[in-house]
Amino acid sequence: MNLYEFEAKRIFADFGIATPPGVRITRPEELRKIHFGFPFTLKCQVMSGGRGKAGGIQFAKDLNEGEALAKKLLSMTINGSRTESLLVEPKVSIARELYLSVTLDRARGCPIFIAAAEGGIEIESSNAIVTVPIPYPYQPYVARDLARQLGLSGTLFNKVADMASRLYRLFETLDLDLAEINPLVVTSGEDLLALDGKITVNDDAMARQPLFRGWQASHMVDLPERERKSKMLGLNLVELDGNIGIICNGAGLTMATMDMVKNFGGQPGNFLDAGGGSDQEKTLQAIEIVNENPSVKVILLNILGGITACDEVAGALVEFMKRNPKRTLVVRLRGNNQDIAEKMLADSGLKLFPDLEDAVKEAVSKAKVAV
Amino acid sequence: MNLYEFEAKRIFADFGIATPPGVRITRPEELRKIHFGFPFTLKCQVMSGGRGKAGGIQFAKDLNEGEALAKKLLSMTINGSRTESLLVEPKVSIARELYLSVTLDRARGCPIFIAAAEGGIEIESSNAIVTVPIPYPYQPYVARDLARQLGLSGTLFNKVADMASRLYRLFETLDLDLAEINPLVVTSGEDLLALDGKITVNDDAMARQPLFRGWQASHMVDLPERERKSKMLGLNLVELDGNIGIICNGAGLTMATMDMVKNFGGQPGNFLDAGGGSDQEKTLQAIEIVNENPSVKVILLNILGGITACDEVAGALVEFMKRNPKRTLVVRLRGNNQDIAEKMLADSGLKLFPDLEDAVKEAVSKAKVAV
Amino acid sequence: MILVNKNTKVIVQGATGKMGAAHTKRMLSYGTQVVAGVTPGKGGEKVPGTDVPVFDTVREAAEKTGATCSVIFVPPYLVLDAGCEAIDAGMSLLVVITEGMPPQDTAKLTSMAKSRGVRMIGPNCPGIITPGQTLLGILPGMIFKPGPVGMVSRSGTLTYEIALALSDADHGQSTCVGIGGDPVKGMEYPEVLTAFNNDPDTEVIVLIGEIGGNAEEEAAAFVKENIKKPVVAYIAGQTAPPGKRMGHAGAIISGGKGTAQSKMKALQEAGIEVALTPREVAEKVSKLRSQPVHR
Amino acid sequence: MILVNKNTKVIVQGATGKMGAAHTKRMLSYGTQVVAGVTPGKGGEKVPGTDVPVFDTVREAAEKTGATCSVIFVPPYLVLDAGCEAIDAGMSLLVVITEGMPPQDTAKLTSMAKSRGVRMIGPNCPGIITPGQTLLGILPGMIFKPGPVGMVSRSGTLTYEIALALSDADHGQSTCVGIGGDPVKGMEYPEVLTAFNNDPDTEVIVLIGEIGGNAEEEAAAFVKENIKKPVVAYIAGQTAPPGKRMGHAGAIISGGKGTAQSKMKALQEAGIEVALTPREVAEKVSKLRSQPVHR
Repeated sequence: MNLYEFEAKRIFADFGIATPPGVRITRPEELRKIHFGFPFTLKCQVMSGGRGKAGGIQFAKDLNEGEALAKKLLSMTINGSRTESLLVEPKVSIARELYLSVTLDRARGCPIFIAAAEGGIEIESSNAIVTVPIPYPYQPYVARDLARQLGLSGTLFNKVADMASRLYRLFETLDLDLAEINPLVVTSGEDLLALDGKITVNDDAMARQPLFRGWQASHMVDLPERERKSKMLGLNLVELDGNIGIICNGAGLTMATMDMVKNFGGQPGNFLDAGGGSDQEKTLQAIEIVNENPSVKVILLNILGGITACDEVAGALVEFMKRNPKRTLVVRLRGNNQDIAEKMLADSGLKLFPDLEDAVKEAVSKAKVAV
Repeated sequence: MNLYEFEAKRIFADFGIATPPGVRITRPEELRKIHFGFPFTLKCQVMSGGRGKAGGIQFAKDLNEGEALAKKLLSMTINGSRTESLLVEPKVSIARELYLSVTLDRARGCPIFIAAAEGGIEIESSNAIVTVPIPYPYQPYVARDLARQLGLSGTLFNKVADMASRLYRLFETLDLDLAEINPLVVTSGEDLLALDGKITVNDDAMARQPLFRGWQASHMVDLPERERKSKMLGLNLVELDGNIGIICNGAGLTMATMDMVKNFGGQPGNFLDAGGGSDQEKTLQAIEIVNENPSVKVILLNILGGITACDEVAGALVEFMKRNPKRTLVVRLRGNNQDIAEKMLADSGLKLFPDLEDAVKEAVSKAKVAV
Repeated sequence: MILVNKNTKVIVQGATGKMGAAHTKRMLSYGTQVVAGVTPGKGGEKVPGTDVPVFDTVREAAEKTGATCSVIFVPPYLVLDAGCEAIDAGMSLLVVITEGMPPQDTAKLTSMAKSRGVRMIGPNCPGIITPGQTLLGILPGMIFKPGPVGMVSRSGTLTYEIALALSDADHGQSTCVGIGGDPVKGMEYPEVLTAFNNDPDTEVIVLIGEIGGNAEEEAAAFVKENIKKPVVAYIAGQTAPPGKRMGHAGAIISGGKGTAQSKMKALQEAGIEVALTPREVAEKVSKLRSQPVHR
Repeated sequence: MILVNKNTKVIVQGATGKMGAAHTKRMLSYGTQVVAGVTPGKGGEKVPGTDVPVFDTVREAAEKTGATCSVIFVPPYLVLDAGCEAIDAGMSLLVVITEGMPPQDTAKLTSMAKSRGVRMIGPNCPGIITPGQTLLGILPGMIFKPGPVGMVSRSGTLTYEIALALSDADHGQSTCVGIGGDPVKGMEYPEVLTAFNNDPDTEVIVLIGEIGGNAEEEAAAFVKENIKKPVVAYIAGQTAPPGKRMGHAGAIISGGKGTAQSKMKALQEAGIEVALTPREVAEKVSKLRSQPVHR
């Protein structure tokens, strides 16, 4: 789960990471109650990246200009992401910018510091970055090794090391996937300020983080409706442009099925991994949610029953066909309790494919007819 | 620093360790506001051990008896320790008693669980104890290994393991030397209750534990006045029965000097380790505090200057002799800046002993004359 | 075969839960020597539907049975504790089936395992099977058969699909290791590939990957340098859109990195045969087995 | 000599503090190769009053100077961090002078050091000296002289007192190790005794103990089993009252345990000569050196 900038900054402040004084507003009139002096900064609170380039950050030199800008910004949608509110901050006097983040490094299998002696950058494409793997248990010297690699010295060395330690504590305490300060600003008074920040909470850990209880729904606003609904049901749905709805058990198999559909000339309408061990009810929910997509002409169900039992899937199919007798279904079922499933579906007229390629070819050809 | 039982129990409760409902009272009349029903337990809040044997725990069957007992208990002194208040608790129905503690194991160099399948025991002399060393970082399985060694099973296994984990978290979080539940009671309803508890906070860690800020003074009530004063000054004073006041730098040397005084027929009046690197002011404070002890006839100052400079000590001596011209001093000074010190003291008439044995013999013989 | 064989003695942590009990039964019926279950507070019971004794702690289970491997089915937030317990009790191999373990917990557990010289497979993995001998985890045993193909995969059901294709084409398997779909995990490709390279029973290696991260790119470089046996690879997610997590926590193309195309290119450049469908994996194995290649 | 010699390259953590700077100067004047100081934020400066360069991190100091030992003077609550830094930067010996380190921090640091094969002396110790060669810590160098007596002690100034008596009687020292007065610490008696036993320069060992704990009792048993060289012991606190902490955190008789009498008895029963005064230590060493004993 990604947090909005204003949320990330509140959390930074709780962990002793200084941020500019800021006020979140949802109506232009609220600007009248803010007394930062001028100019001030107005920033769209959106989930997507590229906000600056899209014009989502503006400076106002007086209240009139501020209200006009606020009105415009509050109605902006940036890279598909709706503006939730504005964060208003005084303009900061910047002596220098840095980049600082903590994330999990897949290759090393541990958290790492990523930092750069320049800020506001696209970290993926920067050459100036330094990385320091973070051993467990943590001690602050790791942050000092980072500060040294950044080429810092004196007071700034100590301040950046201290802030990096705080950022790691936050990352660990709140089970984050990413804690990023970009840019980390050195003010003309040699103080550090997190001018912009990004926090990504690990989805699997959210249930043990009381702070984020109930946040999930309000942070999926940019997701298409059916994807949001799936997430709440514990299903992994990704919608695509085609007309063949794909449902499998297991992420790799779902991707492989999707790839085969494309390879054999079809167009996948979605990726839906119903997960391992789904019972009749969950399987039915999965089929229904794909069925709700008006672009989908054919539903291709591919179940290789290991932990998922084929008879549970067959039960869901029987119920679905009762409700939607006209929907074109192509079903491949194999594995645990396959024999029971076959008996259950014997009277339905539904042909069961034991082989995946045969099923995919059938789905592709049926979809072409349907178009 | 040792805590009172009522303080320990509040901390237990904060860490999810169940304790009986309890009220602390300092006047017998306060009993009237408590509505536990009868009988209830009255327990002297004292620093010393052996409270039960000394009659410091009583049961009252009604309010009248309670008030009479409270009056008596509130004025009790147990093994030299004044009763600070009473803890009043309902009487608990006990199915079984256990012992559970976490402490630091010197030999293994790590924290350990100590537990026993019987409670209320003198753990130092019990044969039934089990111990489990606690690796760092902690994981709860260590507490389960303990529960297994105690021979527990079923629900009780899980409950005791959970409580042991909580006790360790408390021990680590608050920098304790000891966290003890004795007895740990299994009620007739199979619930666990910490019926009595002891917490010893590590003195060196107190400055980083905000919870205990300012507690020190109120927890040294049982110390003799000069020992308390020394502690606040950062001096290590232990008063003894004799008439030779001993001041040295370094704990081992102070003990060795004390032993030699005794070996050569003298009676040490105190142990005072002025610590390493003491300057003139601190050394003067040390001599003055020993001087305040009316039993002391001779002050033996033994300084082997490594980190402590002899000239600082000489400065303190000059000042002290100015204030207390009649006090008998025997001084052994050797080490860093010894030459400067000798010059500073050349006119004082004070003889400086380079050899420790000679100085000790002199002090012993002077003390005999003084008596 | 690698890592496990018919003599491997196995405990199951979380054996009395629904999934743990069901798979303990399935492992037993496959022939796995499941000698103990571990569930705190249930010591003295049996794993439901079996004669396998349950102990309160791994230490006790290990002392009483001589087990050296643990298959872990406990809930996600308890895996770190359970894994540390298994390591401290002397297990030499952990197989973590549990899905949804917070990755920072995984990082802590793998660091602990590495420092103690313990091997770990998973989390979020189907386990490991040496066909005809033993099965640790949730793989459907009936799909596999003994033979000379070593399999290593980040996926679960996709692995079964490809095993099915191999078995149908009469290419049995020496051992199949599902290393799991999480971004942070225990054994990675290189360690498993090395084991297959040193295993006299393995002739051909099948590597199954998917989008996200760069483990396959690193595996390609590793194969080029270190692996003498022929390798066939398959990468899932060739048509996956960027920025979307495709089921597995680790399966996401971010910042233009981790695409199937990048992986397939790296693998091909390392001299690895890349198949486009599960069936094609079996076809390429057939070709290799009839015309042995030596690098 | 053991552990350190004239070639030992030393860094000082906390070198720019009052104590760190003063003792860096004293170590240098003794001949110790202090090659770097470390104080975060003071990189580029010199240790006050010397030409020793200061670095921001131990890693940088080690890379630039090749140092292998660190003497630690940082404030008590920063020792754990500083010690872990030194271990991670590849130091093989830590000498922790700082007094007042919380013992749970010490336990964590020693466990880290042990798992990485790093030796640690202290905390709350005077350090180590190989007379005529090198001095790491705060011992007054002028008291010591080279010779065949190996010294190991839980005390500071008492060690100097006994070294003085030995030097006055012309019994120089091979190496003197002050292991420190805290209850939890790095090197304990057995490890130092073993090193002396294997050291060709050491003829006689002097062990200095004090009340509290049972390290001396364990050392006695260890000597009996493992040490071939003659040992003279001295225990401070023969007249200490029970239940009172005598200066050192570890020096307390509690529950009737840890008395000097118990220790002296154990040592004597292990065939160790026990002296009652510092001067007697020198006398017993004289006797042993004129009539070598072999166990």
